[in-house]
Amino acid sequence: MQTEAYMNLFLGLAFAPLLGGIINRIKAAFAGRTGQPLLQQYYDMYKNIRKGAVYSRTTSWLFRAGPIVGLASVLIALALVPVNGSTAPLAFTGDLILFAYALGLMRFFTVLAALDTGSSFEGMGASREVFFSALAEPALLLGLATVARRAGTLSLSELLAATSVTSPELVLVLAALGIVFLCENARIPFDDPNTHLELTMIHEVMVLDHSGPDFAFIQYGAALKVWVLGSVIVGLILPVAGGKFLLLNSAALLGCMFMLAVIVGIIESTMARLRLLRVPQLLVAAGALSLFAFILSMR
Amino acid sequence: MGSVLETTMMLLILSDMALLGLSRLRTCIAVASFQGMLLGVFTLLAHEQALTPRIFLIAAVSFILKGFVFPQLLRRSIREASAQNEMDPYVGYSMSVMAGMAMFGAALWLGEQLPLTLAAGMHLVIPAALTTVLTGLFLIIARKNALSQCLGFIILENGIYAIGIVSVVEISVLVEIGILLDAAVAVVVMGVAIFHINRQFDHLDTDQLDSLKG
Amino acid sequence: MLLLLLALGIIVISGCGALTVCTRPRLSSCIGAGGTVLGCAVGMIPALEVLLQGTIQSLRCAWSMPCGSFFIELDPLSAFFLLPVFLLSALAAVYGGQYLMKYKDTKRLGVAWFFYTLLVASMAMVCLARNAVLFLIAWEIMALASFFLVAFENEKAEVRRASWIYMVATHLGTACLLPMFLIFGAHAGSLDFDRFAHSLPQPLASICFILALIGFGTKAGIIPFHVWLPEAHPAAPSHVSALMSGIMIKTGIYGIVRMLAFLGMPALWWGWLVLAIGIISGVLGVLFALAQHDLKGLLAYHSVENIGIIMMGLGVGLIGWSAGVPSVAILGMAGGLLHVVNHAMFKGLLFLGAGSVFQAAHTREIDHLGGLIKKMPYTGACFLIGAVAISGLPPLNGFLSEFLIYLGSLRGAISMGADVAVPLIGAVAGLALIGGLAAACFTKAFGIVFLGEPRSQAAANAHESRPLMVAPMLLLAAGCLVAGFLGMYIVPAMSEVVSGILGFDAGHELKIAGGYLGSVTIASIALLLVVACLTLLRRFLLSGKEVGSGATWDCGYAAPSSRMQYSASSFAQPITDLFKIVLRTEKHLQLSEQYFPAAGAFKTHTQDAGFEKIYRPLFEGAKCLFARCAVLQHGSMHLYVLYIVITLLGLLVWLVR
Amino acid sequence: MYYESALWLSLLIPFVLGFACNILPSARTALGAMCCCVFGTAIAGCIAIVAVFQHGTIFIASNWLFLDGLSAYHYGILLVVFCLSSVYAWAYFGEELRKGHFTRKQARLFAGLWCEACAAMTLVLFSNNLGIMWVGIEATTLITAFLICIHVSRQSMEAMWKYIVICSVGMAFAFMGTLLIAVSAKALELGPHDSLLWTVLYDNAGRLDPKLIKAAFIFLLVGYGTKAGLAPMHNWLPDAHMQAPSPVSAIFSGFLLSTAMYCIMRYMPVIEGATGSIGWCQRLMTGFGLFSIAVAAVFIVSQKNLKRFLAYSSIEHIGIISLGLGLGGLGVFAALFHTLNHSLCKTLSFFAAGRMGQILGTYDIRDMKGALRRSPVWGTGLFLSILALIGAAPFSLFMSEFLILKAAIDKQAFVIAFVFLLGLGIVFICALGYILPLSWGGPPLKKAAPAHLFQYESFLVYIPLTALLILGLWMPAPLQAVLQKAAEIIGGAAAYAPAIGLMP
Repeated sequence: MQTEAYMNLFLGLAFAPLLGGIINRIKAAFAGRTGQPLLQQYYDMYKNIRKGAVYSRTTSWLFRAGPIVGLASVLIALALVPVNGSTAPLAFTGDLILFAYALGLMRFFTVLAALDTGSSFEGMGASREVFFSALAEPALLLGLATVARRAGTLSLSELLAATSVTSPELVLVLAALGIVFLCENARIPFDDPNTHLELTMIHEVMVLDHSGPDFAFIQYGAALKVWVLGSVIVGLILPVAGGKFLLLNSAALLGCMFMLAVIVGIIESTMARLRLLRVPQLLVAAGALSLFAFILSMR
Repeated sequence: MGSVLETTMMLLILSDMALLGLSRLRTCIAVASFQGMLLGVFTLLAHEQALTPRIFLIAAVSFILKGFVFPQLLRRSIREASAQNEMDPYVGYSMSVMAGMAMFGAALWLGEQLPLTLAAGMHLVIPAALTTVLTGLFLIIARKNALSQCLGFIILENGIYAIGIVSVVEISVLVEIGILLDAAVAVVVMGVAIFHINRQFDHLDTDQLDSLKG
Repeated sequence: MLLLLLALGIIVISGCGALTVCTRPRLSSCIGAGGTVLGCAVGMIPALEVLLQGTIQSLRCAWSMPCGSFFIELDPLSAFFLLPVFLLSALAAVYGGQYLMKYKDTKRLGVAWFFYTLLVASMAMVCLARNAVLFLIAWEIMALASFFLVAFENEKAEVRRASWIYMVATHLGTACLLPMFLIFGAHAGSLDFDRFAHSLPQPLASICFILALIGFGTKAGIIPFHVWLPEAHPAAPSHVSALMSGIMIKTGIYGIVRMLAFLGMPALWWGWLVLAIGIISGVLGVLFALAQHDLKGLLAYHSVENIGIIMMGLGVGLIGWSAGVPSVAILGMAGGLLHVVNHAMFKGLLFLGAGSVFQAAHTREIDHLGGLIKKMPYTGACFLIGAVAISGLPPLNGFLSEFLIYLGSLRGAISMGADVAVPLIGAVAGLALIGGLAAACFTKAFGIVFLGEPRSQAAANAHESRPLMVAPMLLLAAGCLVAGFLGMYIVPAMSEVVSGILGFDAGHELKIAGGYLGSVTIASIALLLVVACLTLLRRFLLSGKEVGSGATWDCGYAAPSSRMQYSASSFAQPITDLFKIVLRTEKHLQLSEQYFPAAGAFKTHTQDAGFEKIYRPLFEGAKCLFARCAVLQHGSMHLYVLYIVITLLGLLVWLVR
Repeated sequence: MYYESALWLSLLIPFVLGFACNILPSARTALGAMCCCVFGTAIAGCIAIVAVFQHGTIFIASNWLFLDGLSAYHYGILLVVFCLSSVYAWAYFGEELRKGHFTRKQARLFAGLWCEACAAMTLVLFSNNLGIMWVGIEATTLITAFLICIHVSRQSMEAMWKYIVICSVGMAFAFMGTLLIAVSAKALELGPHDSLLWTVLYDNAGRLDPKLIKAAFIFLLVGYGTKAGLAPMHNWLPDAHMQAPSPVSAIFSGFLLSTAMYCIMRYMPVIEGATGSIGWCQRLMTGFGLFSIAVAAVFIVSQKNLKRFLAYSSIEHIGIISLGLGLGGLGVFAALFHTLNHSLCKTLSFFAAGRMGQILGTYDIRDMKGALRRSPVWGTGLFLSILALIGAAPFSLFMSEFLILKAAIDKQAFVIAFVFLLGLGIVFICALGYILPLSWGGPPLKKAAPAHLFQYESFLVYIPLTALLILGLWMPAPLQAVLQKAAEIIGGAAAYAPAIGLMP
């Protein structure tokens, strides 16, 4: 039972950085390049861990606290999401609220750490980050609520176990959550992770001044965030194979996560980054989608 | 006997019309004093069946006050103020007489409405008295000269007095005298006020007394 | 009960004492603050006792006043509101004792303390009174005392304006309460509350509900009756703003809840209405807060937002109640009420922090501050805790109440029919939006004020405030932190309170909710553990490596200056632009016309839409209209006499017609 | 009996000493004599009042004069107002004497008229004979007319002229009404002596001719209403209050208006009795009350002169009293209570307004700034008294207005309650807008010489304030009994039976 509960935790901790590698490979393939090795993110983090750190004279202890709190809260969020069909270690009724707010805590401290540097670029990034996430949050919660209405439960674990793609509103919810997923993880079309113009970046620009282990934590946290939100979406799609086929479920989850990464990669390589003015519209649209889904679910 | 009363009432109404129609203050005052004397006589006529010393007293007092004292006071004020004529009133003199007619009609109607039980032959009294009341009010409202307003007040008192005389017998003499004296004092006070106003403003045009507003 | 009266006595007497020695600032401060603290400590005892045991103490004695009787009662609901009253009053008094010292040469502090104690006592009395006359008198004294406190710096024109707006608003609110109580009284046959319960037939009940909503809502600061908050809170001394925003506006919530208990079974549309008001107040409140440049103004608008959240809780509760879903009703009510206490704690904390900042840097302009956390570390840390708490983030207490409201509305939303589920899902969406925006607003407030580089000389010369001002903040911060971990004990303890309102037992439901909060606590503890581990890990990783320090990465720009930092207004600009339809922010841009760049200026300014769009036109219009009527009294005496005659004749005609 | 002589004394002392004041050598002595006279009257009066509430109604002058619960209550208010105002007049004119704005002649005139006014109002309160009552009111008009223009100026003359003419017209109507009452009393076959005795009419109200009595009441209401300042007959009031010296304005608002209201109160039970108590005249009173409140609210918005503003507030409060009388039952009780509160409070506000005017050298609200700084004592008085006037708890006006509202709500008269609250709200908003800068505002524009305050002046401020505060928080049982008694005379024994008193 224990292993089952902690399975997703293990998978996430182990494979989260891999997703980034996969995405980059896909993009490279589309661009006709070889691309960086799949394990590139692991290498980067390892390198950063071994390095020392440089802190700006402007910063205070919050700058140091930012990455740690961020990583910790995304871990908590991860501990709320089970492998499909099992129960997460911290699962309880209403944990989807905690799930959303744990991500909120992560954001809060990342933003504060960015503001702590006093750099106008990082302030800009922080401003956009809070703006977009404020719009993304209702979409996320409404979507989860819709699913919850289908499943008749408020616990993520039971909720993921109970659902699979069976009804149109669930498709709408998936679309909405997909948008939220891209936005929260600062992917195209919301943000271009490997642009090199500070003015246009959102997430990357907030962490410009972090270095060494702090930066490693941030990278790891970002990768885990992808995994967490991803595994929720995947959990909604995946049919349940009952508690005892744990390995099967896990394998399925893993596979789907990789598929998700591939899809993200395809999106990133085929779409352009949206103008900042357009972003709110897309997010509001996501919210509208999930609200529509909820109304459908009241039939 | 009723015919005599009728004539007095006629005279009363006519004097009202005169007050409305005339422009020279002295003439108006003369008319007012005539009206006062008329009321004095009327007091006796109204109670000719039961002439008590009380009636005589009241009649005498009103005769003297209304007939001589008030007019005299007004004349003095005129002398001090050297204000002979009413300056152009809000309502022209001919129009005023028309209004007087209208007021008489209203008085007739109102007299019908008020259930005042009167002796025979007095049915004209109440309308006449009410006409006088309304005339007084009209003078106060429509004339600009402070003196004519004072005059209006006297006429008003006259009218009410007439009503009182015919309708109420049972008021004790003290009260009546007190009331008459009060009226007298009122006129005196107005006279003094007029004197002061004249000294302050060098005119008696109450139309220009409008600095206090809002 | 006698203990409670003793406490009030101590408080008031100390106030009078402070008044008598008002020529000696230090002494009067000591008397006033000391007396308040002592009285609050004494008063805390019976309140806790009642809250824990669920008993009801009441006292009814003769009071020679028409329709009045001195009837006070301490039931769990009252105790639940008394607790924060005494707690925050005491702490704010300690803080104020130090804070007011700045004015000791210019002001009569004794007077301020007199009104302060009066305010505290009257707030307690409002929670205790069980007779309409007593309640109203206490209510009015509360308004008057707070009015004088708001007008503390009355030589400033804007302060006078603020106090005027405040007094007018609260008085008009009272004007709605009078008929409400009297309608109750007319039907109950007495103005004692114990006769009120369920005494009204339906149409009247709805009328009374609306009247109560307006009357108490004005004090609570729900939109559109909120206009006085953003004026009064910045004007008042900080400890007073803390008290007013933390507790006094909650007396409005208390009134509404009390009336709901009397009105009994609500109609469904009541819940819709309250919920709608809550959502609107919450969203608009936080939006206007985002647009503020004045730190205390920002906090004031956040009071509107939090009142909105509380109202949402009550609305969810009402909907559940009228729809016959006990769990929703209980969770909603409990969440709303719990948020009352939580808000009292972190909003008090934040206002005290703002006060310290103001005294340290002599400005409340957010854009002139910065980098204060290095100058005033304790204040900064406390403010941060307050900021996290007010954003409703775990593991602090703000999350508990929002969690309950979420849980209640989700419960209803996933199980009930459309007429119930639609408003509830609206509540979920609203809470989510509010949460995100609040986080944005407080990252702005804290980040710009305390982080980065000082943006002005005053901010650069700031220094940590005196211990007596820091200590209350530390206590409140600790309170926010600890309460966040004790959800599973706090929530079940509220069962008596909630049952008292709803009339059916809430203990079981709340125990279950407490269980959920228990797992939240576990998660929070886990979070802290992980944080600790990671900190240790980083220390281990960094050990033996060189840890350098340099300038912030500025993209190679040669001469960075602190003025180049992102400012509060620029931080909030994307959001304020998105919602400009409601905010109507005015922008003033001055650019030099020459070819070569010269000094330019850009200013943004956000008026309160409610005030500008509703009340100002209303008042101006009435003024013009009435001014026209002055023509009726134009000084011409003839006209006046004419009026009299017309009146007379008119009446006569009316008589004989 | 000793208290009959007390009654005579309290009537004769001011009457006689009034003339005496005119022959005194100096201004100070005249004012001093005036004060002594008033206080002497007060002593005699208090004896009489106490006697009334111990032994019941007192009759003198073969029943033409009497003192019952209602008149005793009003007489008590009159004494309070006059005592306070006399002391204040001493201070006020003392200041003017110092500045040399006040001659001996004026002082004599003032003192004399002051005492006579007191005597006249006393006569009104004492008179059982309605004719005498009318005479008394007319006398007050004529006497106070000259008090308005103690300082002769164009404005004061104008105000006085308007006052005389308008009030005289009103009085004429009142006289007409009295006559009609007498006419309708014919049915009782009374002798000349007691034809107009209130007690007689009160006892035989049922046998009076209803139609006639209605007409009579209309005349009386318009007539005495003119004197009381009920809209739309109020127009003389702002001018007179604005131009009169503050002590005079104080007694005008403090009691003259209430005297006229008292006369109307006297007539109400008779009318009700004659018309079969269908609340006919109560409807009239309600209408006039509401209209007065509305008019006051409308005009108060655009006031520039402090005393004028106070005058309009007087109109408003007279309207409130009339409204209370119109509502009947509890309303009558509340109206009587409100009479006391208003007299105390308005007297104080006029005191403070006058002294602040002397100190700041202007009555223009826009120029009066920083009252609290220029004179803490009077500033406090002005600020708090106006707060009380506009109905801020815990002052007693809040309580009486609350009771009137209760009377309205208990009668299901929601519209009336709404208009009432609306008017009060408007007045509150404007008044608060006026007094905040007035009390706290910046440095005054016109520098007036700092007035030297006498020690006792602070008592003039704090005694009424304390009284208002105490009455707002606690109504002594004796006062309650007195009010009850007086209310029963007006509203019949049914006055406010329920819901009042110590404890159920």
